[in-house]
Amino acid sequence: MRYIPNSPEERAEMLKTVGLNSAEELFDSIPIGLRIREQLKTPPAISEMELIAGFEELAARNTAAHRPSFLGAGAYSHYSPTIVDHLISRSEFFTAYTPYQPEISQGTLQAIFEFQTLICQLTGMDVANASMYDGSTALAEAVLMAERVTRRKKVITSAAVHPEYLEVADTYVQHYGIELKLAETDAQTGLISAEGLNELDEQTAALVVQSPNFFGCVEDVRALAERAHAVGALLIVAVTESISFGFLRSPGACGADIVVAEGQSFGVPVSFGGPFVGLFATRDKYARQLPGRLVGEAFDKQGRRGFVLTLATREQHIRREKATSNICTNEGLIALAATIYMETMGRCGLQEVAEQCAQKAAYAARSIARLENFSLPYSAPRFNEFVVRAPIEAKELLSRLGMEKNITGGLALSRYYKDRPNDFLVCATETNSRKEIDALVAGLESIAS
Amino acid sequence: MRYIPNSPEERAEMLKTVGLNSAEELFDSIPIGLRIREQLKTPPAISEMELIAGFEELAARNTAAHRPSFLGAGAYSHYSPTIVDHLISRSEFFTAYTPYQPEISQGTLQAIFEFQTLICQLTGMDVANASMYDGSTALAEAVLMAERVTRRKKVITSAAVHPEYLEVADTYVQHYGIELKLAETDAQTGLISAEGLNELDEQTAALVVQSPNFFGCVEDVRALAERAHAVGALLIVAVTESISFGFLRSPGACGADIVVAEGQSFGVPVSFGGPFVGLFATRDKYARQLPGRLVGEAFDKQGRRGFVLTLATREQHIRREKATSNICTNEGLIALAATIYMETMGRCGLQEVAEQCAQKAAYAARSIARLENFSLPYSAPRFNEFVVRAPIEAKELLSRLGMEKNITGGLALSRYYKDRPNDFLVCATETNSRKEIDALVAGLESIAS
Amino acid sequence: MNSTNITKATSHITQNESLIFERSQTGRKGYRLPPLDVEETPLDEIVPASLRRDDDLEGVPEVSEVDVVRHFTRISTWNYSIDLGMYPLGSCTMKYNSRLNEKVARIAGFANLHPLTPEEDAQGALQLIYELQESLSEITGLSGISLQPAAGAHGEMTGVMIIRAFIDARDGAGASANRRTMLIPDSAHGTNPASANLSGFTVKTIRSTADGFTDLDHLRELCAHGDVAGLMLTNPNTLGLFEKNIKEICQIVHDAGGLVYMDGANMNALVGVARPGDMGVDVIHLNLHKTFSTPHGGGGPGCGPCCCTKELEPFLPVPRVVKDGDKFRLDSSRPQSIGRVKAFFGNFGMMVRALAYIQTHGPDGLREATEAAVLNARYVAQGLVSDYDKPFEAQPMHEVVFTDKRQSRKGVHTLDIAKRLIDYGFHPMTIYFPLIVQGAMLIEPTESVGRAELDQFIEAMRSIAREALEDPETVLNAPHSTRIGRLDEAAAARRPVLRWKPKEAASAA
Amino acid sequence: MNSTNITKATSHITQNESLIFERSQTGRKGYRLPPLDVEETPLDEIVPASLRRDDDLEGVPEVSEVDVVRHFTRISTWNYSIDLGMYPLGSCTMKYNSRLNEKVARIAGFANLHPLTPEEDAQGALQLIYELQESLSEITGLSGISLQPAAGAHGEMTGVMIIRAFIDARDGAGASANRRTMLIPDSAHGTNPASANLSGFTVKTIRSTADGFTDLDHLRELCAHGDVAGLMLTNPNTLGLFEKNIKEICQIVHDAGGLVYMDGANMNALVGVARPGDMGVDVIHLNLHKTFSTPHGGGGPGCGPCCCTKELEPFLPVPRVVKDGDKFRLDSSRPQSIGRVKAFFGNFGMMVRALAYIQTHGPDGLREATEAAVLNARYVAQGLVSDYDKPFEAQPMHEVVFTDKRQSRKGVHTLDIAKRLIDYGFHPMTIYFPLIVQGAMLIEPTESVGRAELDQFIEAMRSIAREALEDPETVLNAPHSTRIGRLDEAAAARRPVLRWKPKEAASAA
Ligand SMILES: Cc1ncc(COP(=O)(O)O)c(C=O)c1O
Ligand SMILES: Cc1ncc(COP(=O)(O)O)c(C=O)c1O
Repeated sequence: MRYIPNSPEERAEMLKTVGLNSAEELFDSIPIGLRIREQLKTPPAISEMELIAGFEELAARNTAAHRPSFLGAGAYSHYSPTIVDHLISRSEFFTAYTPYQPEISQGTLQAIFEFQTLICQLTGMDVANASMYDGSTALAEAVLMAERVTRRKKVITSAAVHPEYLEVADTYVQHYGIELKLAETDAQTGLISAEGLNELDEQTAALVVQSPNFFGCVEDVRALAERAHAVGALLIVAVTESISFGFLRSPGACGADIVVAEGQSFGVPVSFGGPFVGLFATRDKYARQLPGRLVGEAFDKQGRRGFVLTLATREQHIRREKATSNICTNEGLIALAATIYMETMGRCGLQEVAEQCAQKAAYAARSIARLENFSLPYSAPRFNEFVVRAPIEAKELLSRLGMEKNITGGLALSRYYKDRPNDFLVCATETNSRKEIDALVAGLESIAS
Repeated sequence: MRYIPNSPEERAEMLKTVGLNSAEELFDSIPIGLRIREQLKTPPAISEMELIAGFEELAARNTAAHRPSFLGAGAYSHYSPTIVDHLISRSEFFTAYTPYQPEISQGTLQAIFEFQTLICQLTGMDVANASMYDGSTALAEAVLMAERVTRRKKVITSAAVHPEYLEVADTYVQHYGIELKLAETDAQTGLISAEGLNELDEQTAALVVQSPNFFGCVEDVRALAERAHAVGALLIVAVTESISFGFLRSPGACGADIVVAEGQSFGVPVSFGGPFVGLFATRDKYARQLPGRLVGEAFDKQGRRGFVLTLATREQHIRREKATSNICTNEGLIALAATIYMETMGRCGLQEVAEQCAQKAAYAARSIARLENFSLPYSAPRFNEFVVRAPIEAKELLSRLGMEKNITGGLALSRYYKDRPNDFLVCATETNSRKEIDALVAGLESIAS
Repeated sequence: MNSTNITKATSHITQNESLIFERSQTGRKGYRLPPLDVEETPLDEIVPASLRRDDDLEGVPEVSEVDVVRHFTRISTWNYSIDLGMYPLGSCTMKYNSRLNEKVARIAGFANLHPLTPEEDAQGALQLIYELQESLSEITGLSGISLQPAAGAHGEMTGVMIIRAFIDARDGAGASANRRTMLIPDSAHGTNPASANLSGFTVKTIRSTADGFTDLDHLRELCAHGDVAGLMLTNPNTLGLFEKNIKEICQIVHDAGGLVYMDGANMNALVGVARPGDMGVDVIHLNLHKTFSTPHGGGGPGCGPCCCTKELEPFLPVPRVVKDGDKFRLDSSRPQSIGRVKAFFGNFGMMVRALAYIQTHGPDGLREATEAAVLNARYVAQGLVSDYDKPFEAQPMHEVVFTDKRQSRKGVHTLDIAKRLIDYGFHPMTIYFPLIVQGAMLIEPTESVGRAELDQFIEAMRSIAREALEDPETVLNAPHSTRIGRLDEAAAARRPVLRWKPKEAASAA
Repeated sequence: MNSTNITKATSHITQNESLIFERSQTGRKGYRLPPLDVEETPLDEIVPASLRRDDDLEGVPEVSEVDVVRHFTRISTWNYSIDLGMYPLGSCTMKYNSRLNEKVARIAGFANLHPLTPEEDAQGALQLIYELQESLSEITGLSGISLQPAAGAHGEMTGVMIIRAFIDARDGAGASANRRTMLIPDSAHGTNPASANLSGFTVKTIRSTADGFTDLDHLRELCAHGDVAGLMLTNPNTLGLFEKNIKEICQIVHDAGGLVYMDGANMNALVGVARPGDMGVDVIHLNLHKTFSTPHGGGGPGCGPCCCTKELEPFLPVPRVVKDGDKFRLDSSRPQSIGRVKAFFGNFGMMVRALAYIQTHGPDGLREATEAAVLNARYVAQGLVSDYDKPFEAQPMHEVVFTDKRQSRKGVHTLDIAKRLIDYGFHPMTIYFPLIVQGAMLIEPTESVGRAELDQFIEAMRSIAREALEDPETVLNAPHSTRIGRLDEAAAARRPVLRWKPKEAASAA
């Protein structure tokens, strides 16, 4: 096996050195009865050439991967500068472990420190951790953290949070006696409804909203923060499209207590849903309640600056069952990719790309709204996603759009909401050319008529 | 411009620092009349996204790049392990200059030393240089070197040397009063003809042969060496398919005095003809007549081993017009790729891949020979290329094969030999599956009948 | 410090580099976007100013592409990595990460595939997931596989929740309410109790015996109260020892009405040799980022598949990838499922790599890797036993634990030995884990190290042992060869500085 | 040596690594091929044993893939590189090499395209070559372009041969035989005379004036004999000065019946600002691996396009890439051509990168780069003039030359200053070139360096100047921070060891 340095000859000699006659004897401590006799029935060994051919073939069967696409809903197609993938592929980053030995891990540690800083700057918060698995688990952990901070058990979550995020939160909190109450979405605005907010009371640990929400509508976060704080609840803001940070008022500036987000938009491929990177930020006063890893500044005897993993007493390897979370391995390399993306785009680029997304979506929305029998049900301001109401079943419409026009037109909301057969969610980014958008509009028109 | 660190603001400040008011003043030493007034008419600046799209489009118009191919004739499609491209892409190799400062260039220097060693091992020679531009220029330089060594002006070259190599040699030697005499190819064997060899005499500086020759035939190098040495001439052996070193007796073992080769087969893409890498090896006694760079072992005051560029007194930067060659920049990174390839394949792999090429070609030759009205004109043993004589014009036959069967079937010899309309050269490597070969054979049959 | 015994490393010049924020210069740009090709809409019509960002991203760096490339290239050189040499972190299985796997994971048909693509347009990805499930099922001997968990701890949480759901279903809400105890050995990794807690279990700790195994008597005793939902066991355990009584252990737990969860982080000792499913284990997680070589990336991403018995399958997270004839689809209608543990389908990119690993090795190669990994650990164990205290008699599997007992007499402790190892050119082993071994040094060479380097490692450790006797100061002040020395972690935790701030702001704070 | 002035670099641990041959172990394998899928032919039937290899590749290494990856990753860390920082090698234009260019050069449609593909199936590649020719023609102001030469020296040879062919055609064999003199300034790069010699010319050297320009009187004198075929001039010259009399120089040579060849290695000072074609130059070569940022790769590959006037076009190498309507084809039927200088079409992969560079910059960006490059050189010139001898008054263009005159009084020479610069974290400048300047230090920062690093460089040089006075020993023994010290190059040349040999063989030899 070409990945194993020691040749069979060398291994035979080493066996002798350790006093064994055969490789089988290495496993003497495993009861004979538990050792498998015959070979595993996994696929036979193949060469690089064959393997690449096989995977290319599989990939070719993902017919959607090569079409213009308007799918968003939690995973966004943005352009990633070439240097991002190049730099994360440096062996020194990519084949290193979690930086347990700071003297030979400063590269990773400094990068995480920069990541934490950038996330604070974008979210407008005081402190951010080294990453969570993704946005959905970050949200679930935020709810658990709110319970730790407030010692309250009731959590109001907007129904316009990504449905899969809600499912994950349900799974995480089910054994904590936390009840998640849904606040309905206003059918006219597409924002969290007034009735929903009336659920807020002195037992409420947190109000959870997503903005831009799942339907692409931008919530008035400041107003929501006031409502939550009025009853002593925390405001948790979830963001699935992190590019929006370059355009919308930061949750921190609006009074959010915890901000969680999906960082995939920062130069990470959609890659069928993962690996992504969860962003988690909060206020200084809650720093010691944070889940996950934190990197901090430190100095050596000669006063040289370096960085270390810190506040580890929150973590499982020390606190065990009393830890703030069970997370250990997180999404280091993806956080690094996001860091490189953010720094490459920089202060101007992060704003320009966000504005382009908003402009493309505005253009697309305007064009689709003009189509006969198509409408945009929601009135709230939007960033780069919006719901379209079609004259026919959206699932059918979109699959024909794919087959006949080779365009992935968006997400049929019936995937999550059985009662919304004709609605679909359209997302536009800087990667969607005007030509693509016009083709989408023409396609919708021709198929629906 | 994103590749220029200093912002316009910073550059304005720096201009002040150096006492200038405008960038234009930087060019005051250029007479006004010589400065261009208007902008260059080169293409407008575009973004990464646009650039990649544009190049993908161009590449797509190279329709042949994605077909099964049996083209060889000086450029060969072999499988290159993934690590080759990964390792040469390490910034430390790929953005370094020629190793003029050994203390901070040992990576490059050690790699070249290993390259020189491997080339010696494969060619069976004593000493090899750090690379030439390619096989063709290496051959030309070999002829010039033979003249330096022997002080004779007449050179006999086999007519079965790659035609483009012969053209390049012509260009290089034309002003040296060296006459290149062609030794005809035996129409029956495909090897250099007896008559041709009779040209050898006491005025002959060198006999130049290629083996396997342009027609794929393996010359009896030992016998040729004896003939050349008998008249005090050098034997120069050129090799276009370096994979053959893993299978055929090394030129060194056969008595060659200079071996030149094209190293592209060692893990380097065919890339429309370049960059490739020229290999150049000779006997110890001629070391100081070598063109190009040489790396040698050296030690520092504490006796630590390192490597340096050595025997520089042969080179242009010291010897100027008396140098053994004008070469300066060579093919460092490609030589590195070849080194990584040779070391990854190693002792067994270099032999196995060579044998597979020979086996595939033997199978293809056998199958084509069976076809009605097709024949193989040459009787000599072959490695992985052979000439086929078709019943119809080869150019026509091959272009139909391409269009109708999507196979590039080989090289119509009429490209170089107007008098051989029906002959074409077929090459098989380890990358040609049996399926491809069978499709080629079937295609030839159906089109020719 | 220049010990003549240091054969693996030498100091050399490396570049300094400040924080990117300190490099930033107004007006620098590292990007270029295509010009906007649609009519502009006035921003106020898109989103009112009151909801728009108004800080112009104050503080976010402004740098050129060249700045970014040099910044990260430079700081990268401050890291140790697998590609630079042996990385013997016990329990972490730092094996070779093939570049081939990286290449296939980047094939556009995978990288550009959106997770919400309709099934019929994503058949290749679904098939890949399905094939990986099949291989992992064969390797573990467990039929139910979910690739959704993003890491080991996530897989633990999933597995433990499955146990809970199963018991609830089996015993009914009422009865099951009294089964909320999860037994965990004192040697277990911290994620185990944390995951159990996350699933609402009370953790009870099982003692290990003096010779490093689960204490069966204590287990029986704890199982006697009828409140045991399950046991979380690592096998081989975190001491590198195979729990030879595993079958009996499972029996005891099963008899007590509990289920057995196996932490599969140490599967690198078992692949192709023995299967948890055959041992009586009910549910297990794997770390594809350990055993199956997906790169650890300085802290993830990972992938922690949860594998369980047929009996537990109904409780696996949704959606599941299933095969209908020759089509693949997502199955979400599984009423007993514990629910979703992550958006979409898990870390797909890691699955691509893991399948490439399995196909590259083949059955023989998988077993060969296991043999080589165990052999390397044995070789190291034998090489060090003369100089270091080996607290357990039993022969180790893929990793071996030593202690600083002998060296500490001279005041040299595990931390010092680890730091000194850096000067010898090695990444230190895992230290102070497992917690039950005082001054533990857990060494896992993996199969990816050749004999010559193992010998260098053994020689380095022996040399350090000599230094501990003859020249303890050198060891206590190590490392001596690095850009920075030991950092004051206590101070860092006392006044944590967790982000960069502009000078003024910083001093203001 | 730890000078507090060293702000850019610090020593850190790096891995040692032996020669791969010393790592080799019998039986190790780093590859796997698909099984042979055709019936085997007995080897003797393919090639008789007498012609087959019989040494089993004795001595070729046997290593695993992991060995190879660690081997090259480790030794790579011993190199300095552009991505690590400023690389001010005068005359070499070590600018940023964009990864974007690497990506497009690797597109399968380019990388897998065979050079002997029929024209109709390679239209994309031919178009790319054509478009690059057009851009280079616009940039140089010369209409005839051949991309065939593989490097600068190769382009020189091509250009000089074109001059010779032109003169032969113009004057006829007889007369032209008396025009075999090529004039070359004493400041020229060594490749110039070497290339002239390769084309059968006798080289006569032109003096430079005290202020660093071509000596017009000497030029006139040399032109008086009627034997001058041409002049090879570098502009800006190798002292970094623009030959302000270029038009007059060309006039003198033309009047004498000669042609003017310009070495374009220094085009980074002119792109977008001035064009050789407008100066009266007849033929020039470019270094795409300098001015157009194709990576130097530790010694190539390069690409040295030859650009000439309309008049000289007929003599360019064959084949040429031409456009017929909207099709592109190869034109080989050019009777006056000097012939072919390389197999196939030159280093195509470098052409892809260069065109990407041109399209990424656009006209403005190309000029901006030139301005930034010249400004950086000026900035350094100004920063160092107080501490180092600047032999020429004139303002430098993209590079500036200093000497060790002041330092040498203390016995500190250019080589020592260069070596000491390594300790400060910089790659040294070009030293002892041009030859006419005693103790020359030729500094070319390029546009790819930011002000902060330029300031560090200036500070480092000044600090070294101070050390030369106060502590010359430190400078004379530099570098102090590297894995190895200065190597004994004289000894290496005396008894050259140019390849590894197995121990026995080695000692035997
Ligand atoms: C024994 C053991 N269990 C569980 C884990 C947790 O796995 P992960 O870090 O992927 O969450 C680890 C990894 O550190 C481990 O070593
Ligand atoms: C002024 C000058 N001319 C010619 C050359 C030769 O170019 P190349 O090394 O590409 O052959 C160089 C490069 O070193 C140079 O600096």
